[in-house]
Amino acid sequence: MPLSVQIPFTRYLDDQGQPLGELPGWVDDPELLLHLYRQMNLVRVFDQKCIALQRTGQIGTYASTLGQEAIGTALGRAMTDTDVLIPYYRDTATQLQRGMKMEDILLYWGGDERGSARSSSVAAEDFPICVPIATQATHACGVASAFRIRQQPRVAVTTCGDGATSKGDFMESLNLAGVWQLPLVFIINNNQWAISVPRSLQSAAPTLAHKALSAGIPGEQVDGNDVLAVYDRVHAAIERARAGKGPTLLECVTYRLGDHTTSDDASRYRSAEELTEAWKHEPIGRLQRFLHQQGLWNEQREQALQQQLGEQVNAAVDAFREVAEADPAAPFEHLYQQLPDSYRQQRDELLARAARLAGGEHG
Amino acid sequence: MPLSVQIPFTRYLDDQGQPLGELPGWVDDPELLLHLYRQMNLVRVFDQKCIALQRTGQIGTYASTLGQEAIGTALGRAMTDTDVLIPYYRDTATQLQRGMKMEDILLYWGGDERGSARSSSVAAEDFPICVPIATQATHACGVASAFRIRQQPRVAVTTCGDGATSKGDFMESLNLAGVWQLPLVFIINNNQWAISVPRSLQSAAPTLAHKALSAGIPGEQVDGNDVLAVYDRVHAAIERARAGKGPTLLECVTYRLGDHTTSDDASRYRSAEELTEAWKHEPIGRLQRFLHQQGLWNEQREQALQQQLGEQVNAAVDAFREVAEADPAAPFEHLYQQLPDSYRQQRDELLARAARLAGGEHG
Amino acid sequence: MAEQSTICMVEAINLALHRAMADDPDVVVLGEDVGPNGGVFRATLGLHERFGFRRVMDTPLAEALITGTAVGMAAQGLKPVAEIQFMGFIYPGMEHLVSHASRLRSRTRGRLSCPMVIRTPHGAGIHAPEHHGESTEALLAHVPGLRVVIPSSPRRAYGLLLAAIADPDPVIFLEPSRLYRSVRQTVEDDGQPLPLDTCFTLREGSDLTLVSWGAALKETLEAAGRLAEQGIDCEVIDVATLKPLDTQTLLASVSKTRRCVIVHEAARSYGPGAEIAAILQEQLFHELHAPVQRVTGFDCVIPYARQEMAYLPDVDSICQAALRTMEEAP
Amino acid sequence: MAEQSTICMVEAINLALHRAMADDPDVVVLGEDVGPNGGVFRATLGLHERFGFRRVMDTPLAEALITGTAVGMAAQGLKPVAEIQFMGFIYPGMEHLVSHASRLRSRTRGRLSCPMVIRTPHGAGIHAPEHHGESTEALLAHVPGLRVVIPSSPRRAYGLLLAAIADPDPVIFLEPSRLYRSVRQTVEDDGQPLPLDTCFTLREGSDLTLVSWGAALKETLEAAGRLAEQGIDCEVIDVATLKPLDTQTLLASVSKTRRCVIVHEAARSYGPGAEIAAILQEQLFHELHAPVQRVTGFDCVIPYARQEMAYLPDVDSICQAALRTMEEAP
Ligand SMILES: Cc1ncc(C[n+]2csc(CCOP(=O)(O)OP(=O)(O)O)c2C)c(N)n1
Ligand SMILES: Cc1ncc(C[n+]2csc(CCOP(=O)(O)OP(=O)(O)O)c2C)c(N)n1
Ligand SMILES: [Mg+2]
Ligand SMILES: [Mg+2]
Repeated sequence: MPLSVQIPFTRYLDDQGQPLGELPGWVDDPELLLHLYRQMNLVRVFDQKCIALQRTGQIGTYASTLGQEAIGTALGRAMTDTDVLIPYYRDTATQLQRGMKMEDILLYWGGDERGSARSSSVAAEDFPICVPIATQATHACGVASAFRIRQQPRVAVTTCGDGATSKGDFMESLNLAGVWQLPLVFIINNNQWAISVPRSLQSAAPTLAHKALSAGIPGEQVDGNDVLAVYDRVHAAIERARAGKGPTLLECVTYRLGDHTTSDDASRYRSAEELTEAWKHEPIGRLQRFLHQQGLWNEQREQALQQQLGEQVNAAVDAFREVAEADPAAPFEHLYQQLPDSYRQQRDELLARAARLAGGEHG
Repeated sequence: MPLSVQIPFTRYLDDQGQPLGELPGWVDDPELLLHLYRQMNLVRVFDQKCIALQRTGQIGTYASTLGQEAIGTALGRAMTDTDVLIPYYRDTATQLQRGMKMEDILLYWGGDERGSARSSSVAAEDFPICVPIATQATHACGVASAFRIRQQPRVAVTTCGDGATSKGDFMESLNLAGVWQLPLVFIINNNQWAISVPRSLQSAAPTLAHKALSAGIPGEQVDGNDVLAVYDRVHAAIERARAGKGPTLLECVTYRLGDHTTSDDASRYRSAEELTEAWKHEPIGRLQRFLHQQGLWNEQREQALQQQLGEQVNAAVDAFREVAEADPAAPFEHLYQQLPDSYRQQRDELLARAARLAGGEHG
Repeated sequence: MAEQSTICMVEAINLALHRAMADDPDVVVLGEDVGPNGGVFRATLGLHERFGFRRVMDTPLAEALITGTAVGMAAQGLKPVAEIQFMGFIYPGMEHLVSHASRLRSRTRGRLSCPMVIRTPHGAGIHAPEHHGESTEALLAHVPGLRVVIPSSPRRAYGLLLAAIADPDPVIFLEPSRLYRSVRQTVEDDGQPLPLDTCFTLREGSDLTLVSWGAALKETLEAAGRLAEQGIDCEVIDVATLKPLDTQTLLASVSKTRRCVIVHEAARSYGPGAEIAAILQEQLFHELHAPVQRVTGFDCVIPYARQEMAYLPDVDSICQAALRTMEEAP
Repeated sequence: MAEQSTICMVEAINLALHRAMADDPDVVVLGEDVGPNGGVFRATLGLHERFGFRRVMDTPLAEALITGTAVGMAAQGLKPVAEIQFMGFIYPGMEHLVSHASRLRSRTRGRLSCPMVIRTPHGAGIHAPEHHGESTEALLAHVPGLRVVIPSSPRRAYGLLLAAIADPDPVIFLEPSRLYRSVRQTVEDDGQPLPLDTCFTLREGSDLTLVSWGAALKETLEAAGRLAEQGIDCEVIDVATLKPLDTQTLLASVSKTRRCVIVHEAARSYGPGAEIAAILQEQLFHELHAPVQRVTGFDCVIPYARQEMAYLPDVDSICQAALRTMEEAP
């Protein structure tokens, strides 16, 4: 029989937004609470817009964050400006919180590399979205190693999905972070599905936080739909890393309320009942009810917020639409720092093909 | 702080061969005990011969099993004929116990692929030695899956070193074995060193058996220098797998008394004291002392055994020396089941080069 | 009589998988999302329902593991057909392809072998995200002991996949995703494999040989049509199996036409076209009227969707190269 | 004055590493056994003692991790020099090389970059175990965004490694293990890099161009000597940087000699020689007197030690190809 090990699990609010016990001291800061609430709503409004833009052919395949807004929002907020994010592709919430412009995020999903170029000054050293699953974890090891080598009090934070925890890169990275005691926080967004593969077929480990045990580092679970819990635990892990106490693995337990991406149809492989049940735990309503109870929120404020967010997102979409065409030579301009002479002819051929395409010529 | 978890550790005999408590029932079988003792000695005599042959240029780089004879011997004995071994390169002891001929093992280390061709009938489906670290673990998953798919009561057993546990393949395999509940036993030969990298720099996990926790499978440690303990636990793990109860990870704690391979000089990176200390725990003397206590062994028997083993090994070396030259076209004969026509010319070129080499012609 | 239907390539692949699994209990399928979801392109649709979870296995997310597990299964005599979700995700499995799948037979002098298939979508042009448009077949074609096959029509996909599954050695089966649903053909479900190791001549001609494979054959055939209008009679060859390469068909064609243009999506330098050009000039030095030309993808990172199409060889580029080739005096 | 000493290639590499680390605090070294052990070939000898564990890091045994960690370090502006113990163990890192190291600059349109070096022993002929004799440089040379460099003498190893470390983009530095200790040269420790992207002309000649790189240059130069005795005046070019390829030097030489033989250890088909042959025939179709010939390793698995030497291009094969090439009338 596998040994049974109790992994810590943190939740502060129940689905109704009722505190389950004493709340951490920082919860007394209404500004922070309202910021988190506003930001989670922004993520959701923006997410819905992205899906609409994809449906109308204005951007390409897009990975929705529906139901997972708390994780990235709390995470982005807990990081300081000097920390570095090494994200995966379902990190819109984190990127927004890191100050990335919505139009850049739209550019990226719209199939334009410039989306990963124009980061905010905060995110200037952040990694771009990583598509090959779990590889970002090793890059995070490198970033955290650089901090260690240079003895900077900075922290690297990397994210991934539940599926990603099965890939060697993830486990190799946890292991290195343990041996080298890197200033590195691993966040798992366990949304229960890796496309159509359920969490139960991904690993027989009782929790994904158990993976930490194999690397000799602390691992814990947190209710990923409770933004207070996520913020509290991420913040603690980041400050622990900053203090030189090493890495932490944090599994945020949530649910992917949307399809995997806009190319997917989740109804093929999961039941309507499961989805209905999952909606009961979603994070925005939960925080909203808590704010209501605290007297920090009401219907009017809600309406004003939604109106404001809608406008903000629409403005970003306008800005996205106004971005100038990309330089057709860009694929060669950014291949090496300096283009070798022998590549000039190919660049010219590329320009000719691009011109034909633009001109609507044959082929 | 990482959670502290107690991993089971099994040891039956102390360094003096004194039982530490009650011994398992099967220890009452003198034939088995004497077999294990004889076999461990064979491994050591053969190992010394291999090193001598390497030093005199008769075989190539060779990986010694000095001090680790108990693990492979016990493991090979606990496997049945229908089980399949997926070994790594430090598995001479296991291969010998699986009935592989010494001359085949010499052929392999002598740089001849035929060493992996002519297995014993027992080992007919066993994998050849695997050089790329930890990759064999995934092959073992495939073998075990085949057993599962065909519903055969067979078990796959794979081995690796302590260093190998850091590589993705190992952890991906543990994880799959857990989800699919494969009839698969993972044996770690933790000899404390991966070439010059000590166990402590390989992982911060308190034991390597902790890796099992990340895959939701049972993990345990055993004194790898106590052949009784290894046999007992490996046997239990194999029969557990055969009974459909899933995989086990067994970490055998031992010490690499030799250099990493004949190309290595361990005195560059580890202290003489550490080595002297480690010799106190080596497995053959321990079992010998136990057998003495049990009245199963004496000086005369020892001398006869050593003489006999020496002769056996010498005979194998003679047989190895008498193996005919390999077919110079072999690299093409076994590339595909049938050589594509377009390869015939290259095969002829290879034959021509080989003929020039054999003839001692220029270049 | 075998059933015949008008289907697209991904349906032909699905048909071949159903057929192979029905005919041979040793055929098993594994990969990410190949089970109840039927694969992200639906190539494995219905297999899970029909053959059960024991033979149709959703794996954890780990391509080295998928590839290595297939090696282990194949060594046991199963015929695993593993799906890698996109060619851009095949690289974690490279160690198993280069160091094991291709070598198991040689390493054991024939005692063990590796009759496995890796299927994966190949090529750009479907406006998918980054890494979903790779065409790095050259990396695999360079590896001794592998076979590399790329179909270019539903019928060839059906027959070549059956052949790949039946083959006693490891086969990388690259499926041009741009063709998955864009062409329909009648395909007879007759269980008949097509030969591996053979190029297919799709169009006979006497002036010029156009050599291509996979999705780029679409533009290549279109170019042949356009060139015909200009009085240039092109032979079009679908290489289909890049490794081992059927040099005979290629040499026969080019020794007839004496001119050759190679078209492929992969990056040019150290790309698959180089080998074909090198062989043609080696073997047909005196016959060739013009240098063998290559029209290819570029030596840059495949651009994201917005600039993706400019990366692909277009009909104009092919025609231009053909015309340059024709300009050379005999 | 810079110190000058007569050293072998692995010592020259060690010298360059010491120099680079002393000159630039951003240079760090990581890999398996690179620390107190100084590397299994002793290339990193003394670095750990001199620069400490913070800059000279023994890693756990995981090549994907080593490669990916180097990517992360490089994105932070460090200049990591990672050692992969043998080229046969580079494959687990392929995903990071193909999908990340080569693309980080392009992906971020220059915001981040990847100035890293992967060093690894290259090639067969030292009677090491299986997988210790790989020469799969073509797999890397095909990848846009990488540089691939192979030195062939202690002096070039010193200068090219300094250049590779200083380069703002990822460089794969392949060290012919057969040359590690077999040749000695005076090397001045002057910190001067040699140019990347440039072939080196090792011997001038007018009748025939021999093109090679790495350890195979030994036999190539020997062949040139033997051919000279027969009155054939060979030019010998060390490609040195395979990616990006310095086509100019190659074209200039072959347009002078009009005949070319390419020699490499790697398997022939889809190997690096194909690209060079393809370019030469494309660009110099009318100048060439004879087809470009390739003398290479074979399209089989590199044999174990006993049969290893027959796999390698030998002086006779090179001479034979050269003579065949010379037979063609101008
Ligand atoms: C190496 C690799 N293999 C496969 C894919 C295709 N793929 C994209 S997302 C995905 C599932 C990921 O699931 P999870 O890690 O749980 O993250 P989620 O999308 O659920 O947030 C797969 C298989 C990929 N991007 N990279
Ligand atoms: C993928 C890979 N990387 C590197 C090597 C080189 N190498 C051979 S043995 C070894 C150390 C292995 O140590 P461990 O797993 O502890 O096994 P041991 O040799 O100690 O039994 C290394 C790094 C290899 N064979 N394969
Ligand atoms: Mg998920
Ligand atoms: Mg070890």
